[in-house]
Amino acid sequence: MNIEQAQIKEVQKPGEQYRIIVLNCPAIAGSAAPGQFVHMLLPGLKDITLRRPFSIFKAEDGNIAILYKIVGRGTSALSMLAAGDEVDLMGPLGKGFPCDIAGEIPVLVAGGYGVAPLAFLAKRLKTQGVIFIGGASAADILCVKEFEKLNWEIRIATEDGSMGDKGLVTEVLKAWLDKNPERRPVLYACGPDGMLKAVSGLAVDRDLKAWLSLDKHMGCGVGACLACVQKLKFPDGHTGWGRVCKDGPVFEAREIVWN
Amino acid sequence: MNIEQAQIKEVQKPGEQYRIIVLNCPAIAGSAAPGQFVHMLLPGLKDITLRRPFSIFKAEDGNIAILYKIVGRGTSALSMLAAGDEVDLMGPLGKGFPCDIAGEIPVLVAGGYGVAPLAFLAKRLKTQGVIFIGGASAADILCVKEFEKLNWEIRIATEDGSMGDKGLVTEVLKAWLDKNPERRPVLYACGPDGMLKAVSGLAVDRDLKAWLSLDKHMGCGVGACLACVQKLKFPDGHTGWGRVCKDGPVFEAREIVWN
Amino acid sequence: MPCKYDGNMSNAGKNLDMTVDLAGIRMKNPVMVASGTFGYGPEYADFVNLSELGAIVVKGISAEPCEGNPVPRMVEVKSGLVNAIGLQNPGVAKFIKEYMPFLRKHDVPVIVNIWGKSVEEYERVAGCLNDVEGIAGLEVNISCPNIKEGGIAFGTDPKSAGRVVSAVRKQTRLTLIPKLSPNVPDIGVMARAVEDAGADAVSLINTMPAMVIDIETRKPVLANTVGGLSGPAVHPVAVKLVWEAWKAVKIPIIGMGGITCAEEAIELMIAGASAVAVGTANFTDPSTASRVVKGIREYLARHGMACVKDLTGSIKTR
Amino acid sequence: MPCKYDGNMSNAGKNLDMTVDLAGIRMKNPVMVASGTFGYGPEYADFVNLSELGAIVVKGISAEPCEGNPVPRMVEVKSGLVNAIGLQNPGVAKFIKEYMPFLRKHDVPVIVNIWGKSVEEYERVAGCLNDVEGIAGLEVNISCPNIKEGGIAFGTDPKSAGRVVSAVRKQTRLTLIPKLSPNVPDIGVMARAVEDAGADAVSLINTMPAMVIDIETRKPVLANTVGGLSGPAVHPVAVKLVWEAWKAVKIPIIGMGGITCAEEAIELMIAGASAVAVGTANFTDPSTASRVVKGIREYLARHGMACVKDLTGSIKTR
Ligand SMILES: Cc1cc2nc3c(=O)[nH]c(=O)nc-3n(C[C@H](O)[C@H](O)[C@H](O)COP(=O)(O)OP(=O)(O)OC[C@H]3O[C@@H](n4cnc5c(N)ncnc54)[C@H](O)[C@@H]3O)c2cc1C
Ligand SMILES: Cc1cc2nc3c(=O)[nH]c(=O)nc-3n(C[C@H](O)[C@H](O)[C@H](O)COP(=O)(O)OP(=O)(O)OC[C@H]3O[C@@H](n4cnc5c(N)ncnc54)[C@H](O)[C@@H]3O)c2cc1C
Ligand SMILES: Cc1cc2nc3c(=O)[nH]c(=O)nc-3n(C[C@H](O)[C@H](O)[C@H](O)COP(=O)(O)O)c2cc1C
Ligand SMILES: Cc1cc2nc3c(=O)[nH]c(=O)nc-3n(C[C@H](O)[C@H](O)[C@H](O)COP(=O)(O)O)c2cc1C
Ligand code: FES
Ligand code: FES
Repeated sequence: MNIEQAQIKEVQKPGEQYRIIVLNCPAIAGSAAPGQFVHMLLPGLKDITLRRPFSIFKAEDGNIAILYKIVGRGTSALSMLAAGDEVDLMGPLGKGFPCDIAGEIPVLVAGGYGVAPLAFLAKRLKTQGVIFIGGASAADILCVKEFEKLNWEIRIATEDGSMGDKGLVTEVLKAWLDKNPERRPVLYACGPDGMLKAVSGLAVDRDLKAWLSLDKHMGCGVGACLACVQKLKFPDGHTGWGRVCKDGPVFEAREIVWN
Repeated sequence: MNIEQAQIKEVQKPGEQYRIIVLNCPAIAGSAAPGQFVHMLLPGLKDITLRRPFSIFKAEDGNIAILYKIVGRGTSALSMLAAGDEVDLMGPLGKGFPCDIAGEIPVLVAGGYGVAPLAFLAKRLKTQGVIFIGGASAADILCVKEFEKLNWEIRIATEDGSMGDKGLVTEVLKAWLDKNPERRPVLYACGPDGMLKAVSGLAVDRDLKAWLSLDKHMGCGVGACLACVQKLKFPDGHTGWGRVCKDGPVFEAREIVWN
Repeated sequence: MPCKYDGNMSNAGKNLDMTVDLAGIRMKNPVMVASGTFGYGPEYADFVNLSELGAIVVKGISAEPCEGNPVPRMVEVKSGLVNAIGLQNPGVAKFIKEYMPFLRKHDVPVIVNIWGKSVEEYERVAGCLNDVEGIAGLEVNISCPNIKEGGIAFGTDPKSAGRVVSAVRKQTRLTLIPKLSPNVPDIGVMARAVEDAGADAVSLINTMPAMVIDIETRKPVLANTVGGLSGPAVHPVAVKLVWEAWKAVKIPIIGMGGITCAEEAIELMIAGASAVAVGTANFTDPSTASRVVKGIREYLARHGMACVKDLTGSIKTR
Repeated sequence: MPCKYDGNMSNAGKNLDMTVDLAGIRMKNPVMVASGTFGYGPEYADFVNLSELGAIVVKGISAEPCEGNPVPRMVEVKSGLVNAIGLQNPGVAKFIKEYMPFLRKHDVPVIVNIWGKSVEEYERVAGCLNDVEGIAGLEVNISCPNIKEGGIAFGTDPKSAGRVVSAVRKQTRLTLIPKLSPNVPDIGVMARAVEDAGADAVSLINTMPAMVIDIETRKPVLANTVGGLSGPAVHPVAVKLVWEAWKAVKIPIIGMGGITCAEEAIELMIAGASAVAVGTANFTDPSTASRVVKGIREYLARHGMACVKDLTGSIKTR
């Protein structure tokens, strides 16, 4: 785990509200695993106290990329930066997705920017699989090309029907699971809590493993402040808090106690 | 008095620590008088609460210029701005120098960036006069060309002797006053308190008028907060506070009660 | 809350009821300017249309003229400033003569902020203002951290606060608004004490005792050594105290502390304030109060609310 | 004070005496990390050389395990954050078993922050820590705004504070450091109360009671409704309170509140602190404490001072 001053090498705009930035940070890039995140401090914004967490979207050649949505103060400020500017990164943080699946087919489920860690995961997995990408509208469907390049099967769902199937991505997933009962996939999902909960339900019903990456507001990012906690059920049966930043952000569906 | 979003048209660097910026603000430029100031809010610096006052250095064609020294947070941030950027200006504020002198010769005394309002004054005065420019070192002697263009007599003093006479500008002024007892000048001065106090002493001793522009840390800039007060002696003899921003920044030597 | 609705959709909500009746003071809108940050009115008149303000609270006035503190009196800190003006003012007689004629010309309620070093001084200044035309209310400062006697000493002890308020109550028929200090363990106790003593409304918060040292000289930056912190830094403290006070009393609350935009004003109203006051932000941007009014309109329109009054205390606690 | 000496001239002052003896705790330098912002040590060990810290103050520990508050527990505000973690912790037994072996491996004094809901609970947790190897001191939190019982209730009343401290004093031979609330009219009274009750040093400030409301939902952002404000926003308040406490007591003071750079630490020391603690800034930049140490060195060198101790209370009041 490192702190690096990372220079922005490139900024892409995959949609009105979305940006991809490529950051030079060799130490972080060299040790990043899918599902891990970086904790970013924005320069110049003297009244911002907290870093912002972003999943690692790509890691290669000493660079990482992140894919983010502009939603508030920090991400707006980030969107003003250009190639050459620097940000301060801590990372790679957290426990990522388990990558060693033997024989099973990976099925990925993404909601909005949740596709970012899953695109990284797909690159690192040895097996090709199916990716379900969901969003409110066509503008929220990202990274289709990345998965095409990897020859993955791609299913898209939008709530307004502007791209792919109309409806929730988890409904499309459910239909697929029902149609392919013989395939025993491992599920990987990242997206809003509602989506994760639905994926979790589908997995538990069918006795499938599901690795879910949670999105919680963070303080320290390293397990010290206890801001990001999620209620979990431990193997011994009792419940308690887990730290999304340190014990996660990835948890198996059965570990999570939804509220 | 106006609030204007002023665009920076040009930035000059007359010295390592000094900058001149030209700002487009037609309403302010159109009504500015020598000795008045603008109160500047820097953009983007979300943790800066107070505006910063700067004397108007030039005002023509819808633009004003200010000449400033980088001394702290605000001026450092200002020095990062470039042509095209905008700042928020209130102005013109304060009571400037009286400009109607009949027959008398104007003698101007500047310390460091205190030359800024005096250069503006020289342009607006109908009579040519003498300018004494003082500073710690040659790097602090500014605007010599401006006064040359106006055909003013220029006397320079630096504390380290790197330019002009070695010593305090007020010593050079004193020598000049002593040598020219027949010339009954009106004094105008802007610079650090110590310099102003010395000018004041010379003026009172010789029964000359001296208009001094004070530099006090300000809050509102319009007379509301009472942060910028200076002890004054009023015509009726009793003393009390005057607001540098509203009742000044220019006061006659005899009005000021030095502490 | 970060700032968003800053009066950009300026046509929004033209038919909304923005009026507030603050214990008898009828205001066009709930946004006033706070004592000590707006002078006596004329100072900002070139920059602000005074008749568009909910009310003007003038700089603190005492029975006799007061010199205030030596300079420096103000220093900027992160997200705020610390001041120790020391309540400089021309005294009540000169205030009435010099500023009331100007203020009466504008269609805006005038609230006079008063203070004293003893109960008797509070009584005296209140008495002098009683028959002056054009005054809507008295804000009684029992919480100024910048003077040695009086001020905050009254504002941190419920009994003393009650005594000052009862005494002023006997002198005045004007809307009586004690201004409370944030610097107490339980604001509810203080608010109830002044309510019981006859207050019509209550103002909070005043500045928080603070200090800045110049590490190069090792001297306090302010001539008065200590001062009061105001500005964005104190806003979350103000929200909490307004909410506590709102739970404790029935009289209306004027909320202030760190307002720079509509969101922060709305937050204070949701917490329980019937009106709000903009202080330090006037120095940064004199149009703050009018931006806040526009932003509240937009918010009400967007939320389908007809009356600004409905915001007050509309907090949903779990 | 704005930030300037941020460890750029890193060779400055190598021969300076940076050590501090804080009521028996011998520290390499006066810069510790504050309770609740640094976990129990291991969390930041990848980013910070723990042995370079003046001391580590661990997250608050109670006699029994504690769940803490529901989420959200933290929200960013201008120049700071508001938290309501609610003192979640594994309880003293598990703390000793899980974290003390790790902490003992490092050459850094460990101060354990303790709290309870009753005097008896404070006694119990102190008692459990008495014979544990590797603990240098107890910081007794009587000022947490985030729990219903105990905490701040003890910290705003001098008598209750004295009772807690006397009780803990009887249980412990460790350096005893009550942690005070900023939320009182007179910090001097509180500091004297705990000094008289047997405290060896005093820590201040804890967070300030605060609240943030989401104006879109009109709900408090924090699940606990209210929380504690920390970070740059509170720094000028901390300086003032440290100075007041320094005038009131003889025992050493650990100053904290809003430190992000050496200047702010130096300011607290000049006001009277013998040591300082970095809290919220650890989240922004885990190297803050080490930057502060370097910056203090540079300052001492530039001012021709040989010992960091000489900074303490070196304020020149006019
Ligand atoms: C492990 C992890 C990985 C992530 N990866 C990505 C990614 O790859 N791409 C991406 O775009 N985003 C990602 N996020 C989310 C991202 O961190 C946030 O969108 C970002 O921090 C928002 O910052 P902001 O300053 O723009 O928004 P803010 O202004 O901080 O707030 C954004 C929204 O959150 C709300 N909010 C603020 N504080 C809280 C709180 N304490 N509790 C609840 N709500 C709050 C605000 O009201 C607002 O609606 C990730 C988050 C986590 C935890
Ligand atoms: C009427 C007027 C006209 C001016 N004209 C010019 C001009 O033409 N050109 C120019 O360069 N400057 C001018 N100044 C000065 C200018 O306003 C300051 O240099 C500027 O505000 C500094 O801002 P800063 O943020 O860079 O410095 P800051 O960081 O605010 O502080 C700079 C210095 O002032 C000290 N300081 C801060 N607050 C106080 C206080 N309350 N009391 C005492 N000292 C304090 C700081 O310690 C520091 O040393 C003028 C000032 C006035 C009042
Ligand atoms: C420079 C200054 C002067 C003030 N003078 C007074 C005063 O005379 N009487 C008073 O009751 N409050 C006074 N206050 C307090 C404000 O009215 C207000 O309560 C406080 O500043 C918090 O609001 P803010 O954060 O919006 O500034 C003053 C505040 C400032 C900054
Ligand atoms: C997330 C968080 C958790 C905290 N937990 C504790 C705690 O358990 N015990 C305690 O005494 N203080 C606790 N504090 C208070 C800090 O130790 C410190 O006193 C306060 O934050 C002021 O310092 P700062 O502004 O540098 O953060 C906590 C502060 C924060 C921000
Ligand atoms: S963000 Fe601090 S513990 Fe997870
Ligand atoms: S700066 Fe406010 S009165 Fe002069």
